[in-house]
Amino acid sequence: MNGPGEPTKRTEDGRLLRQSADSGTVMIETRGVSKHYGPFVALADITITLKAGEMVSIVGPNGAGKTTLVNVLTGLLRTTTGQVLFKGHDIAGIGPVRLARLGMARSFQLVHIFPELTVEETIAVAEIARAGKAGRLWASVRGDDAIHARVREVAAIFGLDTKLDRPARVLSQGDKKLLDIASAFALAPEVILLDEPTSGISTGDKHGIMKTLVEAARTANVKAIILVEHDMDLVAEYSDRIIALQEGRILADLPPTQFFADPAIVAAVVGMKPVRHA
Amino acid sequence: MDLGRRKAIKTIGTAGVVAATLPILGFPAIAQNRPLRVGIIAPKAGIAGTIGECGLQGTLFAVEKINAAGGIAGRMVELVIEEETNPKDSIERLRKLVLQDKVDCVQGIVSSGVSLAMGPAAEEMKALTIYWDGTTQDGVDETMAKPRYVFRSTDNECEAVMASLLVVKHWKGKFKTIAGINPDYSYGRNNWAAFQALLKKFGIEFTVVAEQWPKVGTLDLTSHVAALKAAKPDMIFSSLLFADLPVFMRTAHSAGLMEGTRFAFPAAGFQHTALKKEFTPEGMIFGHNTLYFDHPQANALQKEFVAYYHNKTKDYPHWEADRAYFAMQAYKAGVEKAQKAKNAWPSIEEIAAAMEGVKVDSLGGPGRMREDHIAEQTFYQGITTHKNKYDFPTLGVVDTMYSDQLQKPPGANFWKWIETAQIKL
Amino acid sequence: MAAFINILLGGVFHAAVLFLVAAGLQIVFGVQKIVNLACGSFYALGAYFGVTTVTWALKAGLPPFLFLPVLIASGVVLAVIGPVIERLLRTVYDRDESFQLLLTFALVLMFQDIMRYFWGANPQQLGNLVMVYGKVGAGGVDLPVYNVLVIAGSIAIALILGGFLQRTRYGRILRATAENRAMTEALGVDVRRINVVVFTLGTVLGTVGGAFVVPTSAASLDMAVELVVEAFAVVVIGGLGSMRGALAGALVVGLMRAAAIALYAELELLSIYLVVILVLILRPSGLFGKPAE
Amino acid sequence: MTPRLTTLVIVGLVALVGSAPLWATPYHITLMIPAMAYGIALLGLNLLFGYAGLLSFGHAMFVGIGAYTTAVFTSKLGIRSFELVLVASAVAAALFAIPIGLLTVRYVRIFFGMLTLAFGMLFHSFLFKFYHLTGGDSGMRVVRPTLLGQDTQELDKIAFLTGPFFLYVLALLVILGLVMLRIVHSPFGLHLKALRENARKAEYLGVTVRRFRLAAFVISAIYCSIGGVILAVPTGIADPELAYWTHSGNLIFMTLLGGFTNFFGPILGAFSFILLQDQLMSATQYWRFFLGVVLALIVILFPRGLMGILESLMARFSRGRS
Repeated sequence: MNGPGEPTKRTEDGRLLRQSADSGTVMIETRGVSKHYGPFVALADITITLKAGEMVSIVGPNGAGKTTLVNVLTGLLRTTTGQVLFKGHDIAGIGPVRLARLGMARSFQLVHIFPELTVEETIAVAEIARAGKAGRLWASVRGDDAIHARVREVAAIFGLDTKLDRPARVLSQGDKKLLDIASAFALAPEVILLDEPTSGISTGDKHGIMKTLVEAARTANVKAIILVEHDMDLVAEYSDRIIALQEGRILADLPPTQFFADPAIVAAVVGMKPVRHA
Repeated sequence: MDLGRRKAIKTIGTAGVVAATLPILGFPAIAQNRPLRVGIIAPKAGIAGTIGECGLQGTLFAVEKINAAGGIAGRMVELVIEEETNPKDSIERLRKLVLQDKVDCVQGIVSSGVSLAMGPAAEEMKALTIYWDGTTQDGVDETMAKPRYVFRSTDNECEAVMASLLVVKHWKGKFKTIAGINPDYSYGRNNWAAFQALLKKFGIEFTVVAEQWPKVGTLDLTSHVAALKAAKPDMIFSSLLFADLPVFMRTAHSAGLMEGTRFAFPAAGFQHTALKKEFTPEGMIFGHNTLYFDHPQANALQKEFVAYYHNKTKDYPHWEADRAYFAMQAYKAGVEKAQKAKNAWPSIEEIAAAMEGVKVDSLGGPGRMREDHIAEQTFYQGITTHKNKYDFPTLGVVDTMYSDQLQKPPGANFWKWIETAQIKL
Repeated sequence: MAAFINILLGGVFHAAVLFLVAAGLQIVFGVQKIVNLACGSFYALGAYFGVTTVTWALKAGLPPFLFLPVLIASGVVLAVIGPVIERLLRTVYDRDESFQLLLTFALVLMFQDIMRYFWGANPQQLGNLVMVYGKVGAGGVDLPVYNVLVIAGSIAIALILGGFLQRTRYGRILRATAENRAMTEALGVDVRRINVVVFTLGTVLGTVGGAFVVPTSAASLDMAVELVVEAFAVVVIGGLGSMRGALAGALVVGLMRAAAIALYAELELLSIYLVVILVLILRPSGLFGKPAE
Repeated sequence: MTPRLTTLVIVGLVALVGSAPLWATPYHITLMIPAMAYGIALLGLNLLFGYAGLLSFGHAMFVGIGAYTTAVFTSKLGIRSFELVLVASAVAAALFAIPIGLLTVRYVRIFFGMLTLAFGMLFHSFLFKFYHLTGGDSGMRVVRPTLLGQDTQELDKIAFLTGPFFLYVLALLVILGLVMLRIVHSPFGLHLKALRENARKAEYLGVTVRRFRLAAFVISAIYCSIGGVILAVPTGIADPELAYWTHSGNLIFMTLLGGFTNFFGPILGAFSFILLQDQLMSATQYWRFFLGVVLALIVILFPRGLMGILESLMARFSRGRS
């Protein structure tokens, strides 16, 4: 793990994620997606792509449609029009479980943990699902060394390996957040969607968490990451591309340098909700 | 809750042992040195709680009289009282009485469901058990073929038979259409079926225009009454017997169901004091079963009991008290007969054998325990009148029948017996 | 025709009774999110206490036609148990709702014996007092005035409650609390007080309902456990927490039952549960409830 | 408590109960039969409540199914083999539980409770109404079964109950307890706990929430029906009261009394409840009131039940030592 404060080292080609043979192939694609709630248009004509090897941020003021987009991208919501494809499968409304099986995981803005489960058990839940062992009524979790090994491995990446037998509810806020994310990583997803992974975390720790995340993604061979974030510093630091939403439409879809070079866009995104700069 | 209340609950709670109160004098040499323990299982709560409480008064009266006269074959009687609830828990209480309290005899039981379950359990435990009530012919044949230890109350619904006979006797030719409103359980079903079978037997042409089956304890019968009224029956037969009976009667009265309709209510005696004159008509056939508290020719025993009961409860007793008294006296007669024959304290088997055929003068009149362990008792029904000193109707005409006219003989099938029996009206 | 109207009126009357049992359940669930299994016990308590009070008042010389106000007053007096029980429930507000449900189940057990302790096992009733107000009707339709009063009373209570919740400031606060407790608390509303008020209101609806209906019926020991199941059916059909739902649910159950009794009496009870299950499958939030989850 | 110590304590307790015929009165031995029957039923119920987080107010239905299956087999079909009855009741329970579960596990919390209550009451009214099929309120007779093919007619009922039947039921409790222990420690069991704690999160981690709730529902139904089979034998009858909603309430009461957060809590709860009810019924006619008081105290003061009290006592003890 890198120490807090220093930026994450990018790979030689300037990318955040490790590049592999299939880098550049399309992982997620939306085609003209819109979502209406009665007369209210939450999303209109969203067409975006996420390629392997990319880390893309979705930004926008509150009410811009970020949550709806996240729910569409994670297969929770059906679209009103348009398609959402993940690795070529239409995933609109398929639900979280099948999404996880297809290879996409997510973390949550508000910490989602299993309060009474230990760190070890929490990560094991994902590992069991990943390994397809969930239907085993007659096996023992405790006696399964493969599960243990994987759980320790994942926990170690997030620095949780010393807290394996602690119930999640007693963890610090930062550790809870990490556990939430760690369990998503334990699914060994190809794509992971991180919904404000640093919300509720003190500014000083935010970079630490992001670094851990990118590090973990590299270790776990995550092919692409979607980051939903408010903090523009983090967005600037941890994106290959930034997609800005405004009133349910795409305002911009640009690399960070170009994004921040356009004061109008920055004002539109930042101006509506002041962002604390570190 | 303050201490005073807690104490009150403890004293009022009749559970536990009601000890013999009288000084023990001149024990016969053969008496054992401990009192005779009689376990009582009777409902206290729920819909049948009121029935159990009345029965218990009959038992207490019997025990007070027995103990005052020196006990049963010289041994005082003490009671251990348990609550009858559902079949499972009631059988557990039976086991407790037999195995833990080591009672000499168990009496009680009101519900037919519990009685059916308890019969085999008591037989298998060799527990001398005398039912107050609660048996119907359903299932009796297979579960209790030849009981050795269990003694049952009258075994088919004698009151339904008697009410049907009275309907024939008093109203033959006066009705064509009939309707029934009976509680939705085996008792109600059997009553209604027996009534129709008897009408057929006596060649009465009738049409059933409505049948209602309210769940026991239904307290809003407006729709049922409306449906009955719509069917315009000449006569209504009903074996309602719990809190729903006064509710029915009041609703029927206010809906004008009574005008032009005759009522035959074989089991109304359970609620006799709750059926007020204002809404209970004269001229209905009303069953008091084995105890009619206001019988003009009542014996001294009944008069004494009615006074005893009224003094304790400010109410007038119904037949469950008689059943309970009968059970206790039948036991006493059996023990004393067996004891006399053996001239030593008899075994349970000897007592049970001795009880077969014993005759007992119960509160309501003479009774007998048949050889097949089924009681014979005297039944009272009649036609209601308002000419009395009470706020509820009593019987103007009292019909009295002994149960040999009303229940099937040993081993017979009830429905076959109805077809073939020589019944005098 | 007269027969049909009689049966219909029977159904409406039963609906009115059920609404009175269910109304308290609804308001408590609506605001406090507690399913009160003891609502039937409050109703039974109101019935018993009403019989005792009126009997005593009549003995003390009350003219019979004045019994109704005394009866209602006796139900209102029982409001005193509301805050006491609310105090008990307060201990589990922050727990899982199963605990709240179980605590009210404990109350059901206790109330059964409390009532038996005071009133014994004999059912209690008010003789024919119900007919003091006479009856109305023509052409074969007969209806005691008191039944009309019960139906009118239910409608009045529904309207007053509805008006109170919709039109008054306090009612709006209650609804706001139902929507978002934390938010109302943040706005400076004393939620503790609201809990006491709402639970007491729910209790009084039950006790007054029980007292109000008892002249047409009787108070008996098992009514509490029997009624709560019917009340459940009503609120599930109408939608948990909704007053309009309670009214609609009561009407559905009342009329269903009347129809079953008139057409095929064997289906009386079964039909109610079948409707409940049907509603839960097709429209799980009930006719007027908000969707759950 | 270390796992080894736990194992020792459990083995000790099983041996203690198993040797009851040597030291307990026949009455107390017969009391232990319903306690063990409820213990089995509650192990199942607690898989649903304690592990999957679903509070059912209708599981008395499955106890009823077990009892009625026993009645149908032993008295109507004349099949008295207890093992066959157990299998049949498990099958019957599953046949009922699958469609009911499919409909009910879509809901959680209070809605699940109400829906299961409605199904329970539907079943109760079916038992009550379909008089010709079920015997209505009188119920159906249960004839003494044969155990492992052995007919025990030469024993009287108490000897049968306190002898072979008692040991048989204890063995069943141990076996079904071990099976359940295995289940809760399986990957499946862990997923149940996860979906109880946070169903949304669990789904995103690939937990098939509804399917596993259904599985837990069916397993719990099977355990409850086996409990019902055992209850029916000493009673000698299957009656509709077994399926009434207050019986479901009692099942939850017992679970809570023992402590639903501990695997062994429900078994302790079943034994304590039976003992408590027996003592209260003997002591006062107002036993329902005091049962209510006990339940209220448990809910308010000791939500983790007797096991919770034991655990904190033990924690205090070991802290005191170290």
